Parts: sequence; structure tokens; C-alpha cells
Amino acid sequence: MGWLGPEEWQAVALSLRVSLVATLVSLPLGVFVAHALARWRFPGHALLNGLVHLPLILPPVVTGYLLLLTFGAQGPMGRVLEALGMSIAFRWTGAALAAGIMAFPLMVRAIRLSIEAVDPRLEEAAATLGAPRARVFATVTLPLILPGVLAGAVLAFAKAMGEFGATITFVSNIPGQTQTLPSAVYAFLQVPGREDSAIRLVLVSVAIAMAALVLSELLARRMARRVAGG
Amino acid sequence: MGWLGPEEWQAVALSLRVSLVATLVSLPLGVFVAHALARWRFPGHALLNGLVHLPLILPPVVTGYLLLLTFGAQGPMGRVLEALGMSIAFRWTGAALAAGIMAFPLMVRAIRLSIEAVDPRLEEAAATLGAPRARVFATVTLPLILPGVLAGAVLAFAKAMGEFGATITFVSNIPGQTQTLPSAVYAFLQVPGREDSAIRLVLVSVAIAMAALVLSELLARRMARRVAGG
Amino acid sequence: RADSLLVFAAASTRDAMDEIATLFEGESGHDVTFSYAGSSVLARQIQNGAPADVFLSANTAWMDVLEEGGLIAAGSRRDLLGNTLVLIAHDPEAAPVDLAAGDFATRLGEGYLAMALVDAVPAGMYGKAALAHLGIWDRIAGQVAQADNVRAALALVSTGAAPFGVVYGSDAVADPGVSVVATFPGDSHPPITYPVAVIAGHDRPAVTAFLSFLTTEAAGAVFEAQGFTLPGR
Amino acid sequence: MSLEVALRHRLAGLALDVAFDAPAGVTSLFGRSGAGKTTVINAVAGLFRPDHARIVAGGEVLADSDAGIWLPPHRRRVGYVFQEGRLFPHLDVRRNLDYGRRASGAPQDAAGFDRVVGMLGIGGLLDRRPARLSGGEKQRVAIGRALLMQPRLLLLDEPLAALDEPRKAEILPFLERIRDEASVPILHVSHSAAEVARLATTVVMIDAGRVIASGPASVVLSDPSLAPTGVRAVGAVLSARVVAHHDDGLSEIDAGGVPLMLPRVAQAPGTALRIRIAAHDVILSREVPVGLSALNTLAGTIEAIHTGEGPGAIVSVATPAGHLLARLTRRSVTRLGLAPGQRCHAILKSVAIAPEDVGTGPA
Amino acid sequence: MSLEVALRHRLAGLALDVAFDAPAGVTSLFGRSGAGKTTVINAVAGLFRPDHARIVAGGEVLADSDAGIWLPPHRRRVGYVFQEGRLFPHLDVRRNLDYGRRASGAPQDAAGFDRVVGMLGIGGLLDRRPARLSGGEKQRVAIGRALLMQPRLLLLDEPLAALDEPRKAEILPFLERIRDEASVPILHVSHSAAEVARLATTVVMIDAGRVIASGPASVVLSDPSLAPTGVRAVGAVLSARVVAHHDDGLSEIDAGGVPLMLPRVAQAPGTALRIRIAAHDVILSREVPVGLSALNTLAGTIEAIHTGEGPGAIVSVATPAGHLLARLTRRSVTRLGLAPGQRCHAILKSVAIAPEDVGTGPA
Ligand SMILES: Nc1ncnc2c1ncn2[C@@H]1O[C@H](COP(=O)(O)OP(=O)(O)OP(=O)(O)O)[C@@H](O)[C@H]1O
Ligand SMILES: Nc1ncnc2c1ncn2[C@@H]1O[C@H](COP(=O)(O)OP(=O)(O)OP(=O)(O)O)[C@@H](O)[C@H]1O
Ligand code: MOO
Ligand SMILES: [Mg+2]
Ligand SMILES: [Mg+2]
Repeated sequence: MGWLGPEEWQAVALSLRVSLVATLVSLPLGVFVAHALARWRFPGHALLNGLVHLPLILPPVVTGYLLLLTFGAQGPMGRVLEALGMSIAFRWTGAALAAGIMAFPLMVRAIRLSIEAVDPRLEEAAATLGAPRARVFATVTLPLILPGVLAGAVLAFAKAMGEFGATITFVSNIPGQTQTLPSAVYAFLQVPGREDSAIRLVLVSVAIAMAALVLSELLARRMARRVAGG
Repeated sequence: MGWLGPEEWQAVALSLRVSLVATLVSLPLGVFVAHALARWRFPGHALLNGLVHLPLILPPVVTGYLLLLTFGAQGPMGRVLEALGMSIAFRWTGAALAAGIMAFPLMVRAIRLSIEAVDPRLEEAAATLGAPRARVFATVTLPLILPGVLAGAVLAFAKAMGEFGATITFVSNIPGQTQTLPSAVYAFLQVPGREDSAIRLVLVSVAIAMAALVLSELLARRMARRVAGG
Repeated sequence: RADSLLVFAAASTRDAMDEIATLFEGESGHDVTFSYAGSSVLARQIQNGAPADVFLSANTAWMDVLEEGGLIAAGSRRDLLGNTLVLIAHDPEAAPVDLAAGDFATRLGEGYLAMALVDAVPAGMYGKAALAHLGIWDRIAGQVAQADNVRAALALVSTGAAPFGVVYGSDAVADPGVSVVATFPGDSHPPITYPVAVIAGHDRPAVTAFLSFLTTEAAGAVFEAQGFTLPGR
Repeated sequence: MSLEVALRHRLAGLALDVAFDAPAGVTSLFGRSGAGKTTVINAVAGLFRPDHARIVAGGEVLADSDAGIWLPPHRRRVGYVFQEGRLFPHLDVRRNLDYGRRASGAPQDAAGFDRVVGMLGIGGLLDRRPARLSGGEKQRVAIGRALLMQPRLLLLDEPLAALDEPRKAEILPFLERIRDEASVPILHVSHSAAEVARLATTVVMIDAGRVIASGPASVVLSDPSLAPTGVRAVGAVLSARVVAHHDDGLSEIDAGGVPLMLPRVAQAPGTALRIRIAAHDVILSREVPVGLSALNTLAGTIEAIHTGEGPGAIVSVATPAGHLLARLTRRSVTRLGLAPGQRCHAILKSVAIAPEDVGTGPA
Repeated sequence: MSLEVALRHRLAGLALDVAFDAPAGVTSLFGRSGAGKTTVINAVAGLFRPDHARIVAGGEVLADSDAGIWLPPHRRRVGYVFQEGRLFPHLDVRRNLDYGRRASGAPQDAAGFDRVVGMLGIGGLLDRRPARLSGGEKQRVAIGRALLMQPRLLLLDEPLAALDEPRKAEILPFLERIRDEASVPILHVSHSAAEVARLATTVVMIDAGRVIASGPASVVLSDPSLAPTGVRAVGAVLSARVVAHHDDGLSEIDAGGVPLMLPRVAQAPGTALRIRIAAHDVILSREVPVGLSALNTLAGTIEAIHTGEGPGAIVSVATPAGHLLARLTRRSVTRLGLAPGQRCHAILKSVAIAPEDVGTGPA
């Protein structure tokens, strides 16, 4: 398509990949953390909760900077990953990490709210039927919170599609490697007279995120209808 | 306190004010929109939903730029407000608008999830007892979703405390008027060797947001306990 | 043998650098990739092991930091570009402003003057120095709207949110929504320079060739067309 | 005040097509599990909107699909006791009870409140939230909540199923008083024939979404061919009047000129009563019985003998007190040589007539 | 298999302090609303942890607070039918029923599944979700779900309250079979004396959180001084045996050598039965009664006469079939001149003995 140049298509493809991977990889952890925060009492509960919300509170640039310090060549995690041959700094995997971390609080909050809304008496009933905690979760809690998980995932995906500050600070803006849609938009906005290119990219990103939103609404409504028996 | 300079304290105070006002003012609208999205079917449902999520999807700079076009001195809304003597461009109120808009999707999502979790049979029961829709909402739905409203508000507050891109693009950085904590942090990060100042400010903002989080957790737990009768 | 280069460049140089890279690739057969971002961001990434071969900074202070840290190849640093500092107005018919006469404060009236962050971002720091030098700063300091970068300051003026702004000449050239009403005298602020250097350990032949290419006539023409100045000329 | 209901709708498990008139008093929907009783009640409350509906309460049209009328639930003023509680979990019992009054903006009525609370035995629970109530306590609060909203129509979906006998015995007279004094019509679902016989003015039998019989309780419940909920529901309902209370705790009543003795009826002499006499509690004798502990005998004439598939037979006996039904074994019918037209004596034990079988009001 | 329960706990509305042994068979917790029955059952299921608890089922210690033992619910293998359904809303009826089997990894048992489904009459609902079921349908699915998990202990909290009589009559024999054949002990809560009398091996009467009586059903239920749930719960439980089925639909049974006729009992000759005879269904006569429709008379000796506050008296009569209780009015006692030691005849109507009053197994 002549509308976007090859480098721009690359940014679109990369953003999609980064956001999808960030969302899908963090989803199980998100569900786990949300469940822990919603249903367990343990020392460090408040600490974990705070930690999860940190990326929301910090200016994204700061989060990116902290990631750079941690996962950069000199950083503690960076050295470890380097030694394992799995360096993520300045790779698309790093962009996914940044996007995932920035989106994590949104995902966890959404899932946690759904878990808190599940009637614990149903979980009790499952326990009396012989299901241990993990099975109760998998067969009762999880199916009942699917709409919330979906909402959380889509929220996270949308956030990941729009994430810029942390990503560009952490993994820079290398086309094909780490240049996501928002980074490309930023780069265009820095050059006089390239606003039109920026706007085209913005429209693409809005279209993608909207499609994800509409799809998730439809799915969620279907799930809800099945449970309500309407 | 000698730890922060007067201009920095000013930024802290301003960020608090901006975030609080943004959260509190948008809260009723957030509850309304969340309720409409959760419980009503109307044409334009998907459109409204998309619109609400837009600030999440767009890179913040783009949101800020769109705000500038709309509410700036030459923008359509800007002219109207100007005529009313209520211009918000370059004012802290503009910063609050930017923060509120950026935080709005998070707030609405959280509240919407809680509304969807309310058993509609309780609302039906209230209706048979003579309560019209608005009263049902105020006396049954709203009290039951308070934990979710609280979660949404705190999420929005935290996001507002960290918002930077849209704010600085829209209202720029005028010390005492629009220089929020993240703008100040950003400025320090631009200058070699000022990371320590940046970190001090970040710590302040983290402390504030964490306090809000912990407080909201305690409140939510108390509400939940009262309903569960534990 | 064809090589691949990764160049970290200040975002404001994008259009010129893209064009020059195409010329260089055609000539040398090498492949050039850019990462455009704010100079401070790029410098920090280089400090933390970014795989950049070349750094083009809009900010001498950050290049100094890298140099002191031994992160750039010895002797590779040079001042590649210069720029001018101009006063712009939203109104296309705005009358020129005589900066020396000190009547700017009156012209500004109640309005805002858009600049980049005056203590953090080079364009803002140059602008503050110039305004101070001209004795205007103290009278208008409270009306300065500081953007996070110079392009955002430009946007404030071109959208009409602020009637005036201080930006680089290269920015003003490209934006038809603003008119230049004054140019700050070169001696009113420290010289505006964009240093470039090879990153330590990356001085491969292709990299050195690229750096040399940046100072060719062809490259210079591109830079000038974008409103940059070439030092020493 | 009367109620007129006509509904048509198709559901996954049910083709609903019912129409009935409910005159003043209590109308009981009687029928097996899954017959469609709750569905009908929900439509009357405005919570379920069938394809076709016409519902008129006391002259006001609540729904008329032909005219496009569908009043929302909050404008119907019907008190609904749900089959499954539905108390507001965030409100304590007091505010649950008060919900309807506040919603309608009616003034406080401390006396009425206390009366209902006392009758339901929930005075000690007022400050508790529903999560801390037992099953029966929840149900009592739900009943109180519906009563206290001053409804013009009460919908009771198995309101007493979770309650023990003494509690039922306390609540039933209260419902009767609402029926008789406040003249609030009641639409009522129950699986208990005794409860239906005692309360119902009209019985509507529903089976698989259709009305299979409807009419005065005394007629429908004594029709032995209609026993969707079991033959033990068969019985006669007599009209009577309190005559006097005797010192030994018995009350003398008059049923069509025949004196009967019942365990103390808590009504003043002169009060009209309706007494359900279950068919399986009546013994027939050809001779005047002597030396029996049962206090009440009624002479009468056998009108008809229905025999069905099983070992039982229902003998209907015309007595001056009204028609009585007796369920006997076919063997007894043969042994005693019973036949229509014959004279016989019906024997009733005073104590076999349970308090829940004795209601106020004419049958 | 037996169950041993001892609990102590303080709640807002209740000071719980109960201890009872439940031998094999059915143990019914009987008591008024709010007495603490559900609380006890929850503790046995592991859902409510009292301050002090010792619960031993079939030799295995489920809880012992002194030893710090508290088995989590999923390791107790107790089938629990909750007072309020608790079906999984996201699963259809089939998968609700199958939940317990899958959770325990037991192999499919199509025959057992079909038998339970058939007995509960829910074959047509298997693909429906709970939101589309009626109240009674939900309860039947909940019963099936608990039965199909192969529990070693069944907890039934008012399982039949929402069901109509014919459905109850279908389900009760099934519960009896579980009690007798699978020897699964059952802890059961009900407000219905008939249900308790029919099912219970042992009755534990609870009032305000304390056990006020416990023992064999035949003893506890015939104690007229214990009637927390109303005097109509009083009755005797007789042991009997099926002798023969007659052509006219009656079954002849033998109760301690006395032949009695009942409406067809669906059990083979030789089967042991337990028959509840409600005190208010018994008529006493000084003479041998003649010409009555009632088929069963038992000669006996009056043992005791309890008179209380009310107009009634309970007369206990020793007969060869066992102790019978008769509830009469005090006036009848006087009129007939009844006194301990006297001979008399107890008259029972065949049909007054409801199917729900006749259970299998020894009393
Ligand atoms: N939303 C629904 N969709 C499809 N079928 C439904 C729905 N709700 C109820 N049904 C079916 O309609 C029938 C009637 O249900 P209803 O709740 O009216 O029964 P009921 O007479 O109140 O029974 P019960 O005495 O058991 O409460 C049942 O077979 C039920 O399965
Ligand atoms: N969580 C709780 N906190 C305080 N009190 C409670 C709590 N749960 C129950 N109760 C009280 O304990 C008492 C016993 O409750 P329980 O549910 O065991 O009664 P029940 O015998 O099952 O009654 P029902 O027959 O009405 O179901 C009731 O008075 C109830 O109000
Ligand atoms: O402020 Mo943002 O939300 O990512 O840059
Ligand atoms: Mg129903
Ligand atoms: Mg209970």
C-alpha cells in the first residue's frame, strides 16, 4: 500500500508484535498477581500492590530510565541476560518488556476487580465437591472472570500500542528493531513539516486498537449472555 | 524542608492539586459513562467506548496536541472559554484537564467492571420496591460498586500524578502554573548530572501515590467486609 | 564489503540525515540505520551500552559527558552543524521586532512566549541566554511557556496558543504556520553546535567513511536546505 | 381490587400461555416445579416481558402489548417476595425493611414497622446485614420488606418454604389480615396444599405453562381429578363462624348449623372462618359412631365416589356444613358397601385440623 | 461409618455449643429458624471454622482444634446440598452434575449418572445453564451434583423445601437407598417432621445453638415435651415388614404381629419399613370400633397421658406393634374417661399414612 512507506509498515508490524507479545506473556502473571492481591492475605501484600502500580505512577521516562539501568549492558539483569545470550536491551523484546511493564497495572486492576466480584460461595461449593484450590481457580474462578481478563488484556494491549516514553528511553528508536508506532510518530513530530506522516501513523494505531476494543466487547457480551442465560 | 527546593515543592503541590481535581471532577462523569457502557444499549455505544479509550491508545503527545488544537487560544473550545473568561490554556486547570482525560479510560474501565459484577436481580428487587432507575442506581448499584469506584479513582489519581506527555504538550511548563512533578523530573533528566534531583522528585511522587493506594486498599477492604458480614 | 551502521541522531535532524544517508548508501553500498530521539535519551543509552556507531547530538553538554566517560573514539568528535536562534510569531503579517530596542516585552503584552525548557533543553537554554543578554528576560520570565522540546514550542506558536516563540532557524524554515520576526544576534548566546562522534570501539572503516561523508559538499547542501548552518563557513 | 392476567411466550423449556382472573383476595398459583409459576409472577411484577401480555390490576392497565403499554416495575407498586431472597447485602435489616417506604417517600410509620417486625420475629436482627442471617431469617426479612412498601398487590413466591411450622403459623394470620383488611390482592405460589387451602380465595392450577383449572379454592382443591401436586392436596374447604370459646381450650364453631369443636381459634365469636378438611383426615361410618375420641361427626349423604388408578377412592359427602371429601381405600368402600345416595357419618378429629388449616374469611 | 461432632463458637446472634454423635444412617438436625443448623453443617463441610471443633467421620479426623487439625473442604469428600443452590452459572446442568466426579478424577459412570438424572427428572435440562432453570429445578440439580460426587458423607440443608409433593415422594426413596445401600451417612436439615421421621435414624434437636435432645428418631420425635418446631411434629415411628401386596392396591404389613393395611408400598415382601404415625392422625376408642371406613385398629394399653397448656393431650399407648402416640383434646380424654392402665383401641386410616411417612429400614 502506497499510503505508508516501508519503514512505517515496519513500525506498524513491530508495534503489533510488541503489544501482542507483551500482553500475552504478561497475562498469566497478571492473572496470578491479581488473584494473589484479591484473595490472599500475606506479608508484603501492600508492597506487591505498590510495585505493580509503580509504572503507572512514575513518569514513563523514569520507568524507561530504570529499565535501562537494570537491563542495560551495565545493569545487573542486563549482565545476567547477556551471559545467557538473551540480551533484550535495544531489541524488540526489550520494547515488549517496556510495554508489558507499563501496561501491567491496568491489566492487574481489571482482573483483580473481576476476581473480587466472584461469589466466594461458588468457590466454596467447588471445594466441597473435591476440587483443590488450583482446580477451583481453573474451573470456577477463571471462567467467571474471563470477561474481566479479556477487558484487562485489551486495556493492556491498547496501552502497549500507545506506549512511548518508557520504550524510547529504554530501547531507543531503531527501525525494525525497536521503532514502534508511537516512536515513529514522535520522530515525525520532531521534524518540521512531517505532521501528515505522523497523523497517518496515528490513524493506523487508532484503527488497530479500536478493532481490538470492538472485538473484545463482542466477546465479553457473548460470555456474559451465556452466563446470564438471556 | 531543605531536601527539595521551593520550586520543587511548588511542583509537588501543583501535581497534587492537578491530580486531585482531575480525579474528583471526572469521577461523576466516569461513573455515568461507565454505567451507560455497562448497562445501556444505545446507538453509538461502540463509538462512545472507543472515544473513552482514545487517550490510552494515542501517544500522549498526540493527545496533548489535539487538546492544544481544541482548547488553545485559537481552538474552538478555547475561544468559547476565553469569551467566558475561563481560559484554561497554560493554566493549572488545563493541566488538570489533560491529566483527567489521560486518566479517564482507566477510571471508566474499573468502574464499568464493578457495575457489570452487580447482580441485576438486586436492582430488579429495588425496582419492584418502587425505586425508579436513578434511585436504584443511587441506593443499590452505587453502594455496591463503591470499591470499584474507589479503585478507579485511585488508578486515575496515580495516572494523573505520573502524566507528562499530554500535559506538557498542552499547557507546557510554567513554574507555579503548569509545572507538575513529571515535568520537573523530565527537565532534570535532560541535564547531565542532575539525576539525583530527578530521583528525589520521583520519590516524592511515589510516596504520595503509594499513600493513596494503601489508603484505598484499606477503605475497600472495610467496605467489602461490611457487605460480606465477616 | 558492505557494512551496517547504526547512527543515534537528535530527532530534529531527521529529514536531513535521512536524505544524506540515502546518498551515502548509494555511494558506498553500506547500510545506515538511524535511531532518532532526544539527545539526552540517546546519550544515556550509549552510556548503557547501546550498539550505536555514531552519535549526532543537538547538545554539547551530553557529548562532553560521553567524551569524559571515554565513550567516544578519540579524535572523532567534530562540530558538524550550527543553527540560528529566531523569534517567531503566529501572525503571518506580524511586523518585525527590533530585539535590541527592547520593545519586545511591550509587543508580547499579556501573551505567552513559547520556548523549550529554559534550564534543560539546549534551544531553551540558548534562548534564555540571548534574552538575558538583551535585557529582556527579567521582564518576561513569568510569561515563558516551556515545552519539553523545541518542536513542541514551535507547535505552541503555530497553533496560536502562544503568539511568539523562540526556536531554531531550521525549525522556522519548515513551518508555514509561523513567521520569523527577528533573528537573535550570534553573540547574544553561546554558539549553537551539533557535535558528532564515533562511539568508542566502533571506528570501523565504514563508520569513519560515514563521518567523513557528513562533511562533504553534498551533505552540507542538504543541511543548509533544512535551515542548518555549517560551522567554519 | 382484582387482577387480570393474560400472557403468551415461548421459552427454551416452556410454552407459556396462561390467562386468569384473580378477584380480590388471595390467588394461589399451584403447580409442579417448572410449571411456569415464577415466570407468571415475574411478568406481573414487570421483570419479565413476555411476547404478549395483558395485565390489569384494580382497573389500571399494567401491561397491554396490543396497546404497547408496559409499565416499568417501579411504577407497578407490587410487593414481591422472591423465591430467592434478594436482600440488599450492603444494607442492614432495618434499611432493607425501610427501602420501599423511602423509595415511595411515604412518611415513617413506627407502629406499622414494629408490628411487622414483631410478627416476623426479626426485632433482634435489625442491625445485622444479610450475610449474617440464617436462611429462614433472610426469608422473613424479605417478607417484611415487601409488606412494608404498602403494595397494592403482593406477589409471594413460596414465601414460607424455608420456615418452620410455628413461624408459618405466626405469619399466615398476618397474610390473611392483609388480604381481608387492607384488601391487598395477593398472588401466591406454594407447594403446600394446606397453605393454599388456607389462604387462597382462588386457585389457578398451572401445568407446563398452561392453566388446567381455576376457580374458588373450595372447588378446585376438592376436585379429585386435579392433583398435579399429589393426592394429599385434595380436601374440602368449609365456611364456618366462631360461636364460643370453651374453658378447656376448644372453640365451638358453627358450620351450616352443625356445631364443630376445634382447638382454640384465635378469633372473636362471630368471625367467619374457612376450614380446610383434608380428604385423608375424614373417616366415614355407616352407623352413628360411639365411644370414639373424635369429637366431630357430621351426618350426610354420599354424592359421588371417584375411584382412580390407585387403591384409593374419594367419596364426596353432602352435609349441612357443606361438601366434604373423604379419601378411603377402595377396600373400605366395598366393605362398608358405600354408594351414592346413601346416608353416612363423617368423623373428624378436632386435632387433625391443623392451625394452618383454619383461616379467616369466607371460603 | 459414623460421625462425631463437637463445636464451640460465638457469633453475633448465636452462642454455638453443640456435640453429638451421628451413627450410620441419617442424622437430622431439627430446630427452628436461626437455631444454628446451617452453621453446624458448614463446620462439618470445612467452610466455617469455629473456635473449637472436633469432627471425626468414619474414623478419620476432619478437624481437631486441640491437635491443630483442620482438613480443607476439598479433602473432606462431603457432598453438600446448600440451602441456596450455588450452582455454577457458567456450566450447563450436565457439567454441574459432573463437577465432583471430574474433580476427583473418577471414571465416568454413565449408568449411575442416568439413574440420578432420571430420579431427579432433570434429563431435559442437561444442556441448560442454571439461569434458565426454575427454583425447584435448580434444587434438583444441586442434589444431583452432591450425589454424583461419590461422597463419604452427605450434607443436606433443607434439600426438598422448594419441591412439590410428588417430586419429594420420588426423591425420598433415593435418599433412603443411599442411606441403606451405599451406607453413606447423611446429615440432614429439615423443617418437615414427616421428612425427618421418614429419613432420620437419629434426630438432633437444636435450639439457640445448643443440643436440647438427641437420639433415635422414634424416641426423640415421640417425646411430646420436645416440640420446638410445633406440636404437629409429634408422632410415633413403628418398625414393620412388608407381608404381601393385595390386588386392590393395598399392601399388608406386619407390625409386631399386628397386620396393617397401607396404600401400596413399593417394596418387595419381607422389606423392613419404618412408619411414622403422626399423633394427630390417631383416634382412640374404648370399644372395638365397628362400621368405620378406617381399616386399621390396634388394641393396646394406655401408658401415660401428657396434658400441656393447650386444649390437647398426648396419649401414649403400648400396642403389640410398638408405642403409639395419639393427640386428643382434653375434652375427649375426659369424655372417654381415659386413664393410664386402661385398654383401648387405636384407629388409623390407611390413607392418612402418607407415602412420605413410610420409609424403608428399621426404625
Ligand atoms: N430464561 C429462561 N430461558 C429458558 N427457559 C427458562 C428460563 N427461565 C425459566 N425457564 C424454564 O421455564 C420453566 C418455568 O420456570 P419457572 O421458574 O416459571 O417455574 P416454576 O413454576 O416457578 O417452578 P418452581 O416451583 O420449581 O420454582 C422451567 O422449565 C424453566 O426451566
Ligand atoms: N456470619 C455471621 N455472623 C453473625 N451471626 C451469624 C452469622 N451467620 C449466621 N449467624 C446467626 O447465627 C444463627 C444461626 O444461623 P444458621 O444459619 O446456622 O441458622 P439455621 O438453623 O440454619 O436457620 P434456618 O433454618 O433459618 O436456615 C442465626 O441467628 C444467624 O443470624
Ligand atoms: O504519559 Mo504516558 O501515558 O505513556 O507517556
Ligand atoms: Mg419458581
Ligand atoms: Mg439454615
